[in-house]
Amino acid sequence: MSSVWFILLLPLFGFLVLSVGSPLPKRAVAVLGPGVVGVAFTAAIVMFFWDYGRHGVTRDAVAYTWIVSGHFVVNFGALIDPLATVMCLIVTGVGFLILLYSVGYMSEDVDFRRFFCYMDLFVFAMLVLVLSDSYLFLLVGWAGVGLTSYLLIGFWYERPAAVAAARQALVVNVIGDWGMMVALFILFLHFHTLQYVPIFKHVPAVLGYDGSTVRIVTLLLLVGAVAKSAQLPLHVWLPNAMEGPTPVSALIHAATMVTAGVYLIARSYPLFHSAPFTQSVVIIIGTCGAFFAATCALANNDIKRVLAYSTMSQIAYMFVGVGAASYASGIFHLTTHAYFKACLFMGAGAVMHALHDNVDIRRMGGLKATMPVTFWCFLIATMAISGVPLLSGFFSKDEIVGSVYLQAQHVGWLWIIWIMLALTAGLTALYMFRLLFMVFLGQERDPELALHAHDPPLVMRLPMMILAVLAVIGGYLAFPGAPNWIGNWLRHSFERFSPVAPAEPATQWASVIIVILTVALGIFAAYRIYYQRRPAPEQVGATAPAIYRLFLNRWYVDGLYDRAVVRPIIVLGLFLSTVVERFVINGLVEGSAAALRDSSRDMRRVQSGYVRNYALSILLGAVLVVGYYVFRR
Amino acid sequence: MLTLGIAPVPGMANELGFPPLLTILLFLPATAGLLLLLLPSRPRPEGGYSWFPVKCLAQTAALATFGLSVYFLVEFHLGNLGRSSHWAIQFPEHGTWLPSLGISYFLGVDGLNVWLVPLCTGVMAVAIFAACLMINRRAKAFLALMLIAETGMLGVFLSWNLFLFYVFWELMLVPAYFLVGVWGEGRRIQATTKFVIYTIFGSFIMLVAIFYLYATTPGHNLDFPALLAHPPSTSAQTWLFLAFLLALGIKAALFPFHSWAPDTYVEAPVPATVLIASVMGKTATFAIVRFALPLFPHAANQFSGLLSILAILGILYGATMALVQIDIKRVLAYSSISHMNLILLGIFALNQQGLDGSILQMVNHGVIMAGLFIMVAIVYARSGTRRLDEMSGLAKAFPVMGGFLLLLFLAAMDLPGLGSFAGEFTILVGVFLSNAWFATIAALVTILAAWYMVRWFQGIVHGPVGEQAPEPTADASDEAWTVYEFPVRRQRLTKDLRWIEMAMIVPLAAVVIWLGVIPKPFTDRTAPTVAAVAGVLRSGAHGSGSAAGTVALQPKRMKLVVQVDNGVDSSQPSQQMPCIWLPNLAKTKPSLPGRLTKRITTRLTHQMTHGSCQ
Amino acid sequence: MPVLAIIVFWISTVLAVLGGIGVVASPAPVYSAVSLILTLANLAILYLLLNAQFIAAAQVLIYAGAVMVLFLFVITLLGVRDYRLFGDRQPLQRYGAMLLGALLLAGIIYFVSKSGTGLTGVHSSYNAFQAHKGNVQAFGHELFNGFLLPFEITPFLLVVAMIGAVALGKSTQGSRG
Amino acid sequence: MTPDASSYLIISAILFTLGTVGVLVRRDPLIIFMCIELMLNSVNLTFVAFSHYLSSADGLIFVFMIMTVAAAEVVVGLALIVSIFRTREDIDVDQLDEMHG
Repeated sequence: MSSVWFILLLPLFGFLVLSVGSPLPKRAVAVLGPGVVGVAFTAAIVMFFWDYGRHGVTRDAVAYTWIVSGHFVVNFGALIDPLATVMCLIVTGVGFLILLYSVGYMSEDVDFRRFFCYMDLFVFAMLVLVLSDSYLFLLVGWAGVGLTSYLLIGFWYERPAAVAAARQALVVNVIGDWGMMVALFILFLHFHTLQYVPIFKHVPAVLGYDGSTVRIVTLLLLVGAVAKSAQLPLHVWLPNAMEGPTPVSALIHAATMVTAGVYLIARSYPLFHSAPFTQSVVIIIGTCGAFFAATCALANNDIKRVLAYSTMSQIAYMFVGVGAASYASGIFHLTTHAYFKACLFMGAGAVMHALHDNVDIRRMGGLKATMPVTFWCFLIATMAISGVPLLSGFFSKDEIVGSVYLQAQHVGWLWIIWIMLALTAGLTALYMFRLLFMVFLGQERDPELALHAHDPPLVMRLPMMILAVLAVIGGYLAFPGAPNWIGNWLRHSFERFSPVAPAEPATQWASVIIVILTVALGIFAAYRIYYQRRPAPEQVGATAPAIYRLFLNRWYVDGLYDRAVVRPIIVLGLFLSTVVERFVINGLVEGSAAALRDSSRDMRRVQSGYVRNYALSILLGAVLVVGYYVFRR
Repeated sequence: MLTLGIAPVPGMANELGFPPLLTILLFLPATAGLLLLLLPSRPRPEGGYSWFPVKCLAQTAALATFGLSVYFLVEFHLGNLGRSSHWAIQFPEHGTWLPSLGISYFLGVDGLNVWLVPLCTGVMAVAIFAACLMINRRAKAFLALMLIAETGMLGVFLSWNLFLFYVFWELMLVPAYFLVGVWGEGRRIQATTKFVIYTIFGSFIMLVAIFYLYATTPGHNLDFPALLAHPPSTSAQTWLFLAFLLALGIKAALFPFHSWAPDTYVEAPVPATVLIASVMGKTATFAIVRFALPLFPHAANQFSGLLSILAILGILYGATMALVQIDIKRVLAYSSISHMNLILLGIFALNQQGLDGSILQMVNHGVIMAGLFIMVAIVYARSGTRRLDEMSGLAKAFPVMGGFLLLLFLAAMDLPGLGSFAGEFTILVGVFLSNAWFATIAALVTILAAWYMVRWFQGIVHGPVGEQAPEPTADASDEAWTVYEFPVRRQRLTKDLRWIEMAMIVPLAAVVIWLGVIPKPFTDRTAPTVAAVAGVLRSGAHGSGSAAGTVALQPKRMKLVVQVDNGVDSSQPSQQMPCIWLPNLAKTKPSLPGRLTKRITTRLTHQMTHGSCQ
Repeated sequence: MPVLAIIVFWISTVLAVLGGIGVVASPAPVYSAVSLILTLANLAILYLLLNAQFIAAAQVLIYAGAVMVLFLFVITLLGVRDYRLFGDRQPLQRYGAMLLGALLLAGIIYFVSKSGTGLTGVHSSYNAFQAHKGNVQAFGHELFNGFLLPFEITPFLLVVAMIGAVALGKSTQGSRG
Repeated sequence: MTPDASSYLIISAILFTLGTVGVLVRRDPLIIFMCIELMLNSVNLTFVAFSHYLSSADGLIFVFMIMTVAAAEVVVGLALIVSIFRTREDIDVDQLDEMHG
């Protein structure tokens, strides 16, 4: 059991040492920063094998009581089950690789120590999130990762764009926190606790007397999940978050933090399972988000933003997976996505490194020659995310689409969902291969820029290669027909509280074949357009200007939010401070003060300054007092 | 055995005990303040004065007071004394003052003030440290006033007699007036006049209510237990409660009576801002819980909805205002108003969680606001401006300062894991249990809080490292101005956070983190008393208005126990509640571990041997 | 009550009231002072009738002796000036004062006469006068037992007054150069 | 006619009213001052009378204190009058109107 605390406290220890250790040499930072996460990963592996033998053991360890106020009692504890273990492995494992990569990537930065300090804090917060045994500490970790995300997006705080993006990310995430908080209040009101296990045990009881409660709770939890995972309609912060250093994008905004929403839904599956309405909402949000993000990625010219939109799109797939009650497949896709998306970001980071932090893909091209390792890793990851058969993304995405296909047999409107998902799979292939072709193939568009392009050093190359390998073999965790052991194992998590746990769907060959066809079509289109024709940047939009502009401007959502939400609040604040505070609030006070002043101006005449006049008035008072006693009876 | 409230109890008279530690605690700062005035101020040969001895004495007194207050925290008797509902007054010190007017000198510690007293002394120790660093003009008078104000505030926290409370309530106002009016900035006279007129207006109405209570209480006793035993009629409660709430709400910056607060906070010198915003505001919220709620439970239940709505408006209003301010100090002022209204909202929830959270949040807010306002002065010393649009990218040159700013900013936006979250969450849980919509809407403030605080934080330390702000035009002809004072300063500091500045911030930061990581020791101490208050309020809700609070006491220095039948503890027969006596163990026991074991045994034996008090 | 005492009472009363009228109505301060002495002396006699021997003695010593001498001293110091009987600037003040004074007096007299013995309760009887032959001892006992602290404070009051007087005299001289 | 408590009270009332009216109508501060003494003495008479008829020495104590205060008051008051006379050469109270609002 103690290994959990070991895993949890190591990154915290790293954070604390790094935060106060300003005299530490750079080499020590480079060892300590990734080192603690590496050790934590080792401990997580030990924990995993320890548990794996005993199928799906669930352990709840309480560290201490956090607060007691009447019957509001919250403990800080860890819940170890297959789901938590998988998340723990991803966070520490991928985290370790990305931190290793950062050692090379950030080596030139003056704030080297601060970077690892924040990264360790992030890993700690993420571990709190996934290991917590109660919703309250889930929220603590939830806000903690939001904070570190904010800090790391704004890591280069001299850049106004980074500062603005960080602020946006923080505020949007806090909107999600609000939803979570209210959900927690309702949970406490009905369950008198915030621990997972008692809540999940009593879901049927509460359902028995109030069906809408669970629906409202899940919808509010969904607000949090949507904000954190950058799904519609709270997605705007994720593309802007690419202002942060690339390892941050890889770890936080691709592999781990943004998938916390999926984790939340999977973790709360007894609640979501009891709220079919919410599940439908999750599916619809996921499908729309997947399609929306794919279209945005199609038109974007910023290498990192394309990847950001693709992240959003892939997480949307996971949402559909968990929304369709196929929790294991959602988590499976989460796992494979962590591999190939982190690898893609690392590749993008290597490209940026080589091209002096240039991110505009219209100025790239032909990097395959100078950066072969990066190209091959990128290619593998691109194929994986596109769903090219036999790579990891194919299996995980196929499971999700297949489960929707399966359920569509019973629920009519899911056909629309399934069609859109299949279409989006094709779009994914299109935009990813567009990226690949424009960046690595063809000829150099800006030779001067690419003059010194070269593969990154070993410390960056190695993690990239490891992840590329994982992107290939990760899918065989659930090879169709094979034992599908990740699904089997996770099922221990997803069968505990709900007798109606979904059966893992058998492979839907019809669905698989259609998806493969659309993917092939997407790749072929990308090949035709971006490899063979290689249009000038201006020509791209010319074929369908309206749609292109719509995609390029992200469907005008950002501008809409700015005009409809942000500015009105600012204007309200200005109105309050200039009009209400000055004239109404102060006006009431100063008005009464003025009234007093005016009346006192008249009263002042009474004050003649002659003492004898005053004495006379005293006498008048005395006479009145005597008069009162005389006439009282 | 007598029940307080029928008549002054003979056994209670003049039981100050020896040494009267609470009295020493209470008057130590004021005595030191008056002593300060006797110290000679030595002129320096190069002009100005050497305030070193004065500052040493003031700081020593402040630290000694803090140390003494921690003693009460350590010695405070934990747990619920074997009962679910009781209201034990520990370390009571009772002396007659004007017995014919029902006025006694009655001090004591319970769960409500056990944390607020160390908050007051601790924050004041920091504020006085800040004053030593930041104030050189007439420093002696400044420090003396700070110390006298500290006694006033401690008196409010410790008083168990309504009149004594009122005396200290007014006592703390006078130094505040001078602190703002003499050492303040720019529009200090307007600000301080507004502050004083507002406060006095409210106070007088409260005084009328106190007179009424004196006149109507049997035995004309203004001691709290006596008043609790004889609640006023429900119709009288209405206006009495409103009279109290007007006075206390003004001081606590309840919307819409808050408009003195931003001006005063901004114009006051930073140590005085800390005093007013961090501690003085808490006296009001504390007094609502101590006096206004339990004495008028029926009215409290009657008005809780209305007052909650006002508080919610204040929360959102303050947050929206903070969003558009340019002056970094004014942003904090409005954020403080927003948070104070949240504390009030928790109080008006009238249940255990709301009250527990409010008290926790009072301490949090005091600590965080103290840290933030001191940071404003520290930032100002380096930026030379307080305008957000004139400063940028200070983190580059002052990373350590940026780090502390970050921590306090996170605390102010209620980041989970830091102290204010524990308080805020508990408050909102309480509010949710009493009215779900109130909590849902009030929770929206977290979004606004994150927004304005991140704007504040980024405006100061982030952004391009641009040119520094223009030199202020006001000249620094007076040698006594320090770099921290607005708007005149001698030169800009170019070093990162100095050790002496860190000495102020680090303790505050440590408290913020501690209360976030493990707030249980906090609520352990408040919960029993809060349960008693909540019990009174619950019984007040059920029409009768009679809380049936009784007090039992022992002639010698014993713990005073107020028994409250909250009608909830069904396991206990509610009619005949045996009284619990506890001797003041602090007096008889030499060492802490020994005391601990003996405390338990004594408690048990006393429980067994003493019978019913009714 | 002996007849003689009644006669003394009435004579003293009339003289005291006449003296009071003299204080108010005399054109010059010196006449007022002499009239006041008359009143004070007669009040001392009334005190004796009320069995308050110590107070009577103190009245003569302090008032008729010390205080009035001081008054006369100041009058001679400032010289004799001529003022009109009543202030002429504020006629309203004059008539208002007399009207209100009359009302006050009427009110009090009505009130007192209506209350009768109720004012002084059960002890309001002639016997009380006879009961104590002299109360100086009782007075001293009371003063030095129950009111020792106030009594000890009175010297401070006098000292402060003295210092005040000295300071006032000094500052005036200082200001005049 | 045998004097009783109310006779003394009425004498006291008469003297008090005389003093009051004197304070209000006279302009010479010395005379005003003497009128104040008259008022104090009338109150003293009341105290002594009550003390007698209630058989309590408390009233006498009060009188004693009032006398002490009156003595102190006279000292300070006369000093004030003298000093005002010196600075203003004129002690008509109707010209002392610095407190005019």
